[in-house]
Amino acid sequence: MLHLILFLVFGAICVAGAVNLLVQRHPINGALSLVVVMGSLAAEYLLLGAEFVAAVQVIVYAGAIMVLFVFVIMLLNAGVEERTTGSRVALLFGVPGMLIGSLLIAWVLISRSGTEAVAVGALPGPPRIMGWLLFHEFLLPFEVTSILVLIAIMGAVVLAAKPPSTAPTPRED
Amino acid sequence: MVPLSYYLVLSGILFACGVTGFLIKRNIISIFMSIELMLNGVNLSFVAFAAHWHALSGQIFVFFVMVVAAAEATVGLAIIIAVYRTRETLNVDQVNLLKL
Amino acid sequence: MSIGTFILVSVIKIVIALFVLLTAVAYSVWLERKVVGHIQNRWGPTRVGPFGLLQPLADGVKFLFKEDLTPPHVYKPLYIAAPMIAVVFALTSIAVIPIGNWVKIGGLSIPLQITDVNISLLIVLGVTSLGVYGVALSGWSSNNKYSLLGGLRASAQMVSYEIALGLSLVGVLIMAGSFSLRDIVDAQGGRFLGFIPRWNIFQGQIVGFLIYLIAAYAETNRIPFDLPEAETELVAGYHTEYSAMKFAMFFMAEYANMITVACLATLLFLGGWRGPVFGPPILQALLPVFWFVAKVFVFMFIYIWVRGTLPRFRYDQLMAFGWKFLLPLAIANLMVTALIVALKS
Amino acid sequence: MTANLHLWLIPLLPLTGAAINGLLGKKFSRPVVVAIALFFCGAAFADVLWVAAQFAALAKPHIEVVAPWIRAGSFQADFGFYLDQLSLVMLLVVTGVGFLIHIYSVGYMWEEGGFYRFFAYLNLFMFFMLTLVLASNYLLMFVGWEGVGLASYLLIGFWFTKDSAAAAGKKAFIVNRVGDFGFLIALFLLIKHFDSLNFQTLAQSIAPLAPETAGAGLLTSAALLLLVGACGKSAQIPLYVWLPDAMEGPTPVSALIHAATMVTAGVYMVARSHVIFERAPAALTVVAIIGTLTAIFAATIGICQTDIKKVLAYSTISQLGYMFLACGVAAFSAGIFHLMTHAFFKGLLFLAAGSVIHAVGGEQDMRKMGGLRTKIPWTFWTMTAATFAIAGIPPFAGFFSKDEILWRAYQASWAYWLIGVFTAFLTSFYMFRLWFLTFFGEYRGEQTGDAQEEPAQTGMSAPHDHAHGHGGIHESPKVMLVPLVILAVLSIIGGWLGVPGSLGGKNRFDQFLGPVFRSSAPAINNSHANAGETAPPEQQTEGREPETGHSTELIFTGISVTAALLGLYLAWLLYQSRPQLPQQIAHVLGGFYNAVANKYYVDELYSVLFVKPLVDGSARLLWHGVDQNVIDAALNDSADGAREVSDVVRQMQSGNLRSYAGWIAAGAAAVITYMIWMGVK
Repeated sequence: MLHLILFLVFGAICVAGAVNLLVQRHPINGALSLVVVMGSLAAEYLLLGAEFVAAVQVIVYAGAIMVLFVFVIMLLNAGVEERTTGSRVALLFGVPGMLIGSLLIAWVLISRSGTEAVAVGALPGPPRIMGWLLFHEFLLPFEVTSILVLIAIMGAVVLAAKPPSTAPTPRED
Repeated sequence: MVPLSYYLVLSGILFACGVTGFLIKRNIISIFMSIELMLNGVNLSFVAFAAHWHALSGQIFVFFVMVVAAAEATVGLAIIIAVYRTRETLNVDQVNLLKL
Repeated sequence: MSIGTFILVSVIKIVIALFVLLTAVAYSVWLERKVVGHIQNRWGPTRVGPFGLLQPLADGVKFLFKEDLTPPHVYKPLYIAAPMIAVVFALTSIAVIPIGNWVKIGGLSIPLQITDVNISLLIVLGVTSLGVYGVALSGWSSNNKYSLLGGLRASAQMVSYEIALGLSLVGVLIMAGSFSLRDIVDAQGGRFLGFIPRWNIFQGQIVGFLIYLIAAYAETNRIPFDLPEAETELVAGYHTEYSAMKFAMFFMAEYANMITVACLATLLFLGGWRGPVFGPPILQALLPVFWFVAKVFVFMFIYIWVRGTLPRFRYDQLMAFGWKFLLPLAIANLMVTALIVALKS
Repeated sequence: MTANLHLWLIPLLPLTGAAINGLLGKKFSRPVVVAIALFFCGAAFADVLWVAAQFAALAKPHIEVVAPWIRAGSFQADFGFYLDQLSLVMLLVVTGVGFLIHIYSVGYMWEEGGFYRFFAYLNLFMFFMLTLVLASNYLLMFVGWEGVGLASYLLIGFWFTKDSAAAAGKKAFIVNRVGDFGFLIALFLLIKHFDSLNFQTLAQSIAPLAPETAGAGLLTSAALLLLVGACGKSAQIPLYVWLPDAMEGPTPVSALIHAATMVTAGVYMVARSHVIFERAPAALTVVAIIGTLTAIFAATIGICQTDIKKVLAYSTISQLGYMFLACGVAAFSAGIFHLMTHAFFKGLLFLAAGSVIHAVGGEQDMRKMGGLRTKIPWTFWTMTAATFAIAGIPPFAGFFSKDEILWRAYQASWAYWLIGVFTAFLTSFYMFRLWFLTFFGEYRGEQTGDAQEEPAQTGMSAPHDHAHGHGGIHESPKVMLVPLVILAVLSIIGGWLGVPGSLGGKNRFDQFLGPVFRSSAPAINNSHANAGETAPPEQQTEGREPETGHSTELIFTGISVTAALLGLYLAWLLYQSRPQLPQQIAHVLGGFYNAVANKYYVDELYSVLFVKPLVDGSARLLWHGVDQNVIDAALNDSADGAREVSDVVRQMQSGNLRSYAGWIAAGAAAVITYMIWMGVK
């Protein structure tokens, strides 16, 4: 019971944040609402017994990635987005398609899936076991992702580095 | 006790919100955040299934998703900065030179 | 214990913890002013009460009654929310920090800790990493170039140093094999060679400890890493536009963070509340707490000491130091530790 | 089969030389090029000699499979090398004569442009020729076969800036293709019926078969098709037309490829396929007839030619005719014998002719020569040896081989013999005509040989190869004379290998090659096929020869010698003592003379029969009809269609991110709908 209540509460917060992300016109509000979504998702993970995932969700997503977003928003001083009408396709095809798809899926989920419940903390994922899995069964993906991250770092450095010709970097001090 | 389908519906809603955001947002950064939203929705279903089938691999996959998301965020934001530096706009409707 | 008593106990503990923490914050401010004063050959606060002991109280009153003015052209919601975010996250992280062993009060044994989750360390890290939003948002929302720069610097610097910080902790985690702070402290029990306690700092984690210390200073925007609020460059950084209680919140957040970091360092590297325990039961119950507080005090003192003596980094120096020196060092430390542990087992 | 001779080394050496010279030669100085070419060619020769030394100890045939090549189902053709008496003889001839001609070329081509190119081609030719000779199956043989075709094409067109040379090269190539077509079909036949191209397996599977005396069967058709290929390569009727034109190439090339080695590949191939031919009497007859006709036909043409090289070319064709005649009467060893001797004296003749041309400064018209006897003695004497050899005057090499052939031909049918003898007479006539015209009488050419010159300088940027010392007629340099002398010696003594029994010899050559051919000869009245292997050669020879004894053979020998001497006398009469006679004769004969002088208008005939229809047909029907209206049209229309469609479709690529997202979403919706629908069903 408690579980259900908590689920509903955090789920509501989630959806609220997501919708807010849609309606907010200023990116920074969007970012914050996304942070809210992530926080409540972490709570959901806790409810599902995935404490470690929850923690990582908070640290990596909310604590690092979103900070990066906020940082960029501040850096570019992104203002309120103007409502240009660049693409009719998105509205004519995209939104209906999205609606149809999601409705269908929802219907299938409701109709097909039985009501077998997920217990609170049904599967405690102790970090020890996760680490074991990561370094045994999923070793290859793990290493590959590490390489991916390395590449991403280099790519970011290359991309964001100011071309010397356009603007000479001013001295910091 | 919460039925599995609830979690799935929730993740579906999040994903749909992400798609919608991608479709209706004009600001590149917002669009990017919508992508993150979709990823989160997927993650939720991953964890839910992991709890449902008592298989930890679902949670492992969440990690991989997160790592990929982090990489994507770094590169993507760098690209955004580069775009802004050259086009001086963040509106995707005005960044449309890549066409025939 | 029943759910009722659980809630009751929890509430009591929370109230106590909050009270203690806020007092500690207030008096660490006082301590700082005193120590820095003496370092600079001044007296520091002396007027209010003996040795100016009541100074914090007076400051609090002053903050409370000052006019809380909101400059025009600020983005109000965030402008108001930012300090709250900062202080809330700063205070939250104390919830999982154990300050002593279990104590028995009237039959039920209570951990000296608001709640004991087995990933408490991660929670602390997460919460503190969320703390950056307060700084960043305040800097951005107050629509002021100095504040914006401060906010940018804060967020960049915190994200950068968080990595080194986390990596420096992994060594300890490997040795303890758990995320629970309590387990980590338990893992540091006993002593070798008869007299040297098995604290991680003595178990080869000295490098990790130093990395942690430096990164922690950067995380809390303290000198020598206080770029976000560098008076000489940005008037007061991200909280330039803030006054009265909001400003006080930032202040509290900063010092609360300092305390949290100090507690963490104590728990992770200095064996937490471990120390010579003797005497009657009541003393045996209180001594660990005393040891803990003593160690934390030492850390606070070092904080202030450093602030009083070190100059400020340049921003590029800061970044270069964090990415090009601290991070590789942390990785190396992690590798060595892992290797040793692997060879031992 | 125990001993490993590393036969693959033999072809590989020249290939290496060709590769080095061909790829890097441009940078090299001429001495370096020469060194490389000669070294690798000589190394091949040395290797062959070594192999020959080992040969006696070998089990025959000696087969070495180097690497698998094609293995499809039960069919398999490998990079295998097949060494027996036959291929050994060929090896010795090819590498030996080839090496000598390499040396000769150094002097002859020294002033040419594209020096390195020439030697690269020459080495390449050696490689392919040796592959052809050594191949252990028809497929690899075919590779060599085509390869020599290519090499000859390249070398004929060596002065490719000269139209006639290029045209000649193309002609040779195309005419050869006709022959190869037959060859290929023969191979397909063999694969289909015997599922193998290996000489050994084929021999084993064919040997038991009875000769197809009544009616033409599989073997006959295969044999005939092989014969077509052989005709193409060895310039037999009707495919001989390319060889005279091939004289556009440098003289050493004519000597090596179009006299000594390549053109004899056809004979070799027929001999190699003797198992098949022996069981197809009809095909054998055809071979014999073709050989005979070609022999006399070419000989008659040769009489009227004035270009020294053309004369030699036609004599080559007619000599090849002799070889085919030999094969046709199942006297393969005789054919190979003549092949060898012919390689000697004909190679020598060409080289000497080249030396003559060299001497008179590029003049090729015999009417402008004469009286060179004293001026270039070395060339004269060597040429003399060769001439006597080809004329079949004892004891020169040609005599023995030709006599052997004639004798065996007589045993088959007196007609062959008659024509053969007459051809022998013609041969000696036109050869001595050449001899007299060139070396005796007065010198009829201008002092400066600029009239119509060796194609060297025309078109080629390089200085004319005989530009040096045009003051007068001069002997060729040593490097050219040495091969002449060696070959002269060979063409004198070369025949003594096969002195027939009638002259008190025991025809060692025939015995040597015996095992190859006799082993599989179908025994009379269908007794089991390979009795020959056990029985000693002599007895076998007796068994195969009819009871006509040595006396008759001697008589015939006498006759053929007489014919040769008659030709000599006639030539002396017409071109030495009474030089004005030929014109009168030409007048008397009139039209016939013209026909002969114009090579019976065969080229014209072919161009009317085949070339024109082909060209017109391909131009009208294939080019304008099929190519332009069908293929090109289809391509263009499809391309236009694609462009129009994409013009419409590319509107989707608006460059707007959100539009793309919209498409993606729509597509995803479609996929989901489909999946769910399928799931529901």
